Amino acid sequence: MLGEYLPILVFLAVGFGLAVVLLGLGLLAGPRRPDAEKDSPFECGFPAFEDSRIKFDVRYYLVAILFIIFDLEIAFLFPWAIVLDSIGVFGIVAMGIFLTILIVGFIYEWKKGALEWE
Amino acid sequence: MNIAIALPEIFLLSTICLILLLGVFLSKDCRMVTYLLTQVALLATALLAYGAMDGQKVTGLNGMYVRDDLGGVLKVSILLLTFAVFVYARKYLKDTNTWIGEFFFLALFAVLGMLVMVSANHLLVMYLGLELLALSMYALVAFNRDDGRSSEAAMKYFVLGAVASGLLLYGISMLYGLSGKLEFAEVMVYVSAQNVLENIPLLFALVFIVAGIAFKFGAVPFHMWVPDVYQGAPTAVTMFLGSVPKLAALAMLLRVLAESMGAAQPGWAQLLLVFGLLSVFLGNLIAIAQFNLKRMLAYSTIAHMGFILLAALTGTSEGYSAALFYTITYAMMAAGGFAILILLGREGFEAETLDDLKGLNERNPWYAFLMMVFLFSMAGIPPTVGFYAKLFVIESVMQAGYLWAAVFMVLMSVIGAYYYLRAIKMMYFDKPEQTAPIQAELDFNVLISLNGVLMVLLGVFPGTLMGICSAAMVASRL
Amino acid sequence: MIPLSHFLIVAALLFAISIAGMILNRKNVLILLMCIEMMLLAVNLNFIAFSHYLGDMAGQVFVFFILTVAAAEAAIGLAILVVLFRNRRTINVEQLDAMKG
Amino acid sequence: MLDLPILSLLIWLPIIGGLGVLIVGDRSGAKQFALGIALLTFVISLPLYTHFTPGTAEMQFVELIPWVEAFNINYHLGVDGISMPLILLNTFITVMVVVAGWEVITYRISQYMAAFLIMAGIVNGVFAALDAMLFYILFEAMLIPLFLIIGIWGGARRVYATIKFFLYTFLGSVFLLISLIYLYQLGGSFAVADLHKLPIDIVPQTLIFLSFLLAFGVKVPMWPVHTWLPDAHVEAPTGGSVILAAITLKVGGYAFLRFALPIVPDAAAQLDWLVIFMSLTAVVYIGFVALVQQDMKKLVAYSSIAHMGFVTLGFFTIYGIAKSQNVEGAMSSAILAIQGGMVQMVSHGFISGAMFLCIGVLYDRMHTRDINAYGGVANQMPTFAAFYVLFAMANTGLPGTSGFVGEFMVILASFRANPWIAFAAATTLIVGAAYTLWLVKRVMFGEVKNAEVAALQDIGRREFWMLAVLAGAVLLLGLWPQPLTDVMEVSIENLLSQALQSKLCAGLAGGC
Amino acid sequence: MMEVLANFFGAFLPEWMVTLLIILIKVVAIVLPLILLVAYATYAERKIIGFMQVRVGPNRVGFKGLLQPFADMFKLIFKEIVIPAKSNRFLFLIAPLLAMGPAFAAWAVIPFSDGMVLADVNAGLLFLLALTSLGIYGVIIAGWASNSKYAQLSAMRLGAQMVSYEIAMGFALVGVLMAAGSLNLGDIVRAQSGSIFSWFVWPLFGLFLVYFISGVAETNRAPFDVAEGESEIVAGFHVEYSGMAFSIFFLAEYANMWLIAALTSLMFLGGWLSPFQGLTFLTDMPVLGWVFGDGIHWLLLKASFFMLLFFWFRATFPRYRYDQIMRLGWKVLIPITLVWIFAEGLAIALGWKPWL
Repeated sequence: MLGEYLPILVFLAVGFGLAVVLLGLGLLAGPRRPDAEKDSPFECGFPAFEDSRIKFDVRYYLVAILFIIFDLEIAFLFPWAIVLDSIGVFGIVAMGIFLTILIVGFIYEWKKGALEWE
Repeated sequence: MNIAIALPEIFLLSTICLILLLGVFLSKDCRMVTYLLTQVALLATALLAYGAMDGQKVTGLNGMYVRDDLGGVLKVSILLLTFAVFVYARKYLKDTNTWIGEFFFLALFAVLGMLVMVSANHLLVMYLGLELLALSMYALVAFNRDDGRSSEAAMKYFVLGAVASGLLLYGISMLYGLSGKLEFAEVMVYVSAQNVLENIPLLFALVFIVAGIAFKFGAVPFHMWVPDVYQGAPTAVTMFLGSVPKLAALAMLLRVLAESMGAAQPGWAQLLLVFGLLSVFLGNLIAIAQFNLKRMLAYSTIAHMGFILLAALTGTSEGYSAALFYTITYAMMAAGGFAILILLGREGFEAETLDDLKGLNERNPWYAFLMMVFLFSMAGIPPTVGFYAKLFVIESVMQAGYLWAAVFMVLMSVIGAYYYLRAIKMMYFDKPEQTAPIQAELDFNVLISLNGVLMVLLGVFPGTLMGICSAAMVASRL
Repeated sequence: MIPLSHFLIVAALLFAISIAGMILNRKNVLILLMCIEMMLLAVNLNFIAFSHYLGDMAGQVFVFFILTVAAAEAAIGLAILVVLFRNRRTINVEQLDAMKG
Repeated sequence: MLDLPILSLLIWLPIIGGLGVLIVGDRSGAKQFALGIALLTFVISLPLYTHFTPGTAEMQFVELIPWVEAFNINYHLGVDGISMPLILLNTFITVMVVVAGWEVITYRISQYMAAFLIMAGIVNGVFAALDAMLFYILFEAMLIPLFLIIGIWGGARRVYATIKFFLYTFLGSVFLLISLIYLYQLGGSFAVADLHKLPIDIVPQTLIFLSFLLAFGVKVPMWPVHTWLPDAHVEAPTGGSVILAAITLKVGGYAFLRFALPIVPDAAAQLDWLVIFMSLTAVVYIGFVALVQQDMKKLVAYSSIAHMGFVTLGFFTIYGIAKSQNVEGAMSSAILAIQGGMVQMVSHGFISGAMFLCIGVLYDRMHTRDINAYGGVANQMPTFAAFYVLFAMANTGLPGTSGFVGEFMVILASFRANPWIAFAAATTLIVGAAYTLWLVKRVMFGEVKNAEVAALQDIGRREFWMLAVLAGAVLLLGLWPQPLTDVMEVSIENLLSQALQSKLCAGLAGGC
Repeated sequence: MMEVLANFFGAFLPEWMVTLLIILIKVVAIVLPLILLVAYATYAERKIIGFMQVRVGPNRVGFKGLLQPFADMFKLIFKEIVIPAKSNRFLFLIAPLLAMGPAFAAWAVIPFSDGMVLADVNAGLLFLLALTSLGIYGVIIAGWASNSKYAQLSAMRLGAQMVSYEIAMGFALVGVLMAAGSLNLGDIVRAQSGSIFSWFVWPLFGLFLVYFISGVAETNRAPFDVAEGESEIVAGFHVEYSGMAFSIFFLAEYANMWLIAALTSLMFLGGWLSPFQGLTFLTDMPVLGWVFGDGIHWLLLKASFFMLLFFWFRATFPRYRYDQIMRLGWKVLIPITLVWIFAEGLAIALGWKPWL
């Protein structure tokens, strides 16, 4: 069974390998002339005002958390969807309850403004 | 598939969802509505849980859930205590201008987690209940977003709590690997067939599980979080944290250790003995050095948890009911004690040091009396119920043959009496540093008075509660 | 076929490393959070290995739930971290010592 | 027999009355109310004596209600000849104390009165309890009001004193708790009567005896665990000192009779030398310590310790007597010893109470207890001086006062056991006379020491009657102790029959 | 054919090497056409958008500019790879690999035709979901390693955007799964066989839209390309990248586009299935029957159609504002999918599954 995954491994290796080869090619073939101006971070023609490690809006973090939660709900939905045929109405009702709770949470965060980006 | 056995939990969850939605759709002025609804929900759930107590032990939901009298007693206690804690907390939240619905939602979810723990009949369900409780608790401790101590406490609590559940899980995974089962009854079948003291892998698993449980109790050497969390968390949260979850922790201990691994008692009893004695010793000793009342109560909690562990280690029905009795009464007195602390605060001022207690008798003799009752009860002085709790525990410990442990425990409670006395001294013998009047609303006053009087009443008539505890153990075949 | 003990040893090593990481790390709270995740993953490995060798699905279901809880835990942990940083301007473990006694 | 549950009334009337006083609060009428309760309690306690049947060792006025069934704890009350006088003493002294605080206490008067009333109820319960756990609970509960009395209304170092007092006694009593639980596990009952019959091996007996010794010894207090007493006395308000000296010390002595001797007689017999040594040390050494005190209260406190030494001496000489004499003579001598101890307890209740009240009278006027601050008081307060001298004499054991009777009986009995013990005990008469008379001389007689003394007013009506009643009691008991000793006789015989019989397993027909 | 190869190599190589070699050959057989497709996608894009904007597009290199992609490639190879001074060198160079690896490896489980799949794994869809999520690492690491605030800002935005749309995408997939009952992509396609009306696009039309829109957003294409918004944050997370390093991101992006296009075709439009399925008079024709019948060409066609949509969107729609993007993801797409799943569950509960 696990043997099916060997090609995937190989493919992954090839994918990365290809990228490495291409990158290596670029590094070998391209010129390399470092220069203080060129190597400084991109700015619109003047020295940077501030450190590039700027602080981020906490909402990015919020999105990340919401993503984790929802993604996991999806992870629960996947196996459920596969065996839908064999678990019958009970399974559907159970998942309905599960999703209802999820939706309650969703409404809550919506109303609380977690999804606003204004 | 017997869904009805989870009726209180289902009802509570539905109400929480309802309150959650109401909370966001109603305007800010209507927060009283959600508060009242919360309280009604708690009482109704308690009623449901009470109604489900019929002396039977019924399992359901594919053997994952159990309904028995032990669960019923614990659930009713949890719900009623939470009711009281919410009444107390309301004043705090108003005083500190932090009254937003989240406190109640989070606490309700914690309660739900506790109920699940209480009724779990399967290690997975136990774990989920535990985490629901713990996650809500982490958030509650960090509730005061602008307070550095609050967030620091939450961080410590979180890290150590996560480690504890990691330990617990590792133990559970080993147990699963050994027995191939997760349901308590089936684990029991496996464990009963083993000689625990010679089955090294089982002992190994046991150590991890006991460590995880001991952490939830805050027993030494897993007590590091207790003082910081008690001190750093907002007082209302400390009150909640310091009272109600102890019942859930006991439920976990009883279900996991006593019920499913009762046959391994010689194994875990030794661990509990060490943890319990260390807790009683260090908790009482370090509490003496504290000047922050919350911190002092934290160490005293550690000591009290030591008592509970020692009661539970006996492995006898009597010991378990002693532990149950102790936990219920301790949760009551702890809630009362912290409520007085909340009472001392006012808008813009939080009472938390021993000095804030000074002259309480002059400011308000009744509150001083109540606080004295709580403190004496914690110290275990008759005629308060704390005495019977200790008596019950010591009796069962001696019955189990740990005479020297009993002697040690009573010696330590003498040390414990010292710092409680110091607090009483502050209230009665010192001049007040603050003269602001102490005010509370009627519901607060009624409940705190009831709480205090109950401490004495139960101390004078402990028979009923003891009977309930013993009967619960019998009904749950512990 | 890889014997069960190999998985258990790896899991135990992971677990031990995460504990050690937690004890040795005195600088960054984030590392603590990572250690916690690793700890749970070690447990998951245990469960999956047992589940596979016992031929019992319960272990894998358990892993599912552990993962979920771990995610929720990470969410809350990070939230607390954000609040902590906002209040303290540091996430250095050694500087989290406001409370003593 | 009256049908009323007198003992319950004696316990609950003052307690509920005390709570009532609390509710009345610091308004006018609180004092009167408290006094009313105290008097009523005293009156209710009188039938205990008048309706007492002296000819039997059975418990009387018995009340038995199941209480905590899980532990087989009962609300079991009853009195015999040993406990009945002590209850009377308590109700009587409580009236005195309430009167003593009448004008003196200005701060939180209702709480003060309530504390004393509640205390009285609890102490009545302690004396009446026939269930060991009930006894223990009340024994501990006693600490709470006393803790507050000393702590709130006490002197400068009251906090230190009261915490020390609390912890000492608490430490002692937790061992009692352990022992009681152990006994419960042996016999399955907390009833005192059952415990008396329980056969126990020598090793547990010894351990139990030691824990009893610690618990009750602290209470009595015996040397060397007496150190809390001077502190507590000095810092306590007058009423507190009176209660401490007159009542709570008696609890310790009473508990020896009720628990230590009958429950673990073999251990007691084996270790009687220890108790006797401690008692003698208290009598002799503490007497010398009293001699050098500058503080009047401290002096009286030390003298209390010395006098309580007599009590324990009396109780524990019975084994020496039993060993040294034939059975017939031993019995009567042993009865004498215990009777002596009991009389000494009652008399000390009166005398020390009176002494502290006297000191209180002076302190209220001068606000100092330093002996050096006084001198020639008799010139200004002749009536008071008369009382003072009388009580001082009683304290030294002057024949004709109650102090003489108890000491004499104990010395007489102990002479039968061992003349040297009697001799050592008798020295106290000399030492006691020395420190008391010296005290009287320095305070009362001589020139008027200073302006403050010169300005002293003699005692008022309230104080006069208070002291007069006590003086009457002291003289009555001294001249006619018969009524007291008679009621005890049979109970003490019964007690001795248990205390002198081995309870070792081997000694019993059925074994353990 | 493979047996022949296996026999040939088996003569002088150990068995595991043979297996490996055969896999390698298959992989190369997928990768090479893929690269070509990617290369010509860029060409096509320029041509098509040029056409839409009434320009000619590239037309110099080769016939009608057909060799343009190769010219670009060579140019990029010989460009300098600037590594900013304060950047984290290791992460800076690793990031493009992390972007490209998953974009290519995902193809391992794509069935090009019945049985024509490299790895016929049961959890194919899960694997895809995992790999598409991995792409975000490349973005975030690139943004962070560059040590440039524009890059970092863009990386954060893109990260948030990608995870947001991934949820909608996941829910849409759940709908597909409920209908197909399998995680295996081949099975999903086979579940749609019958006729053109058996394709999931009909009953799951809402999910189909959500999925494709999310796909567009996932690949960071117009109109969801604020992360590269030239007017605000210059060139996005890869502003500091140049030369080959940049072109790897570029390659990954187009490979991902192809992937989304192929997946949409597989899951909603029946993959390799012919739209004329069931019309036996067409499929039974001698030579044309091969054309009208099922086969890889249908997949290619369908995927190309979606590629066209990608280009078309770019030419047509103005760029969304960032808050609009997030709102669309969270407040429109996710509720739609949730409702759809509820409805679908209801339908299944009521026994309408055969119709699905």
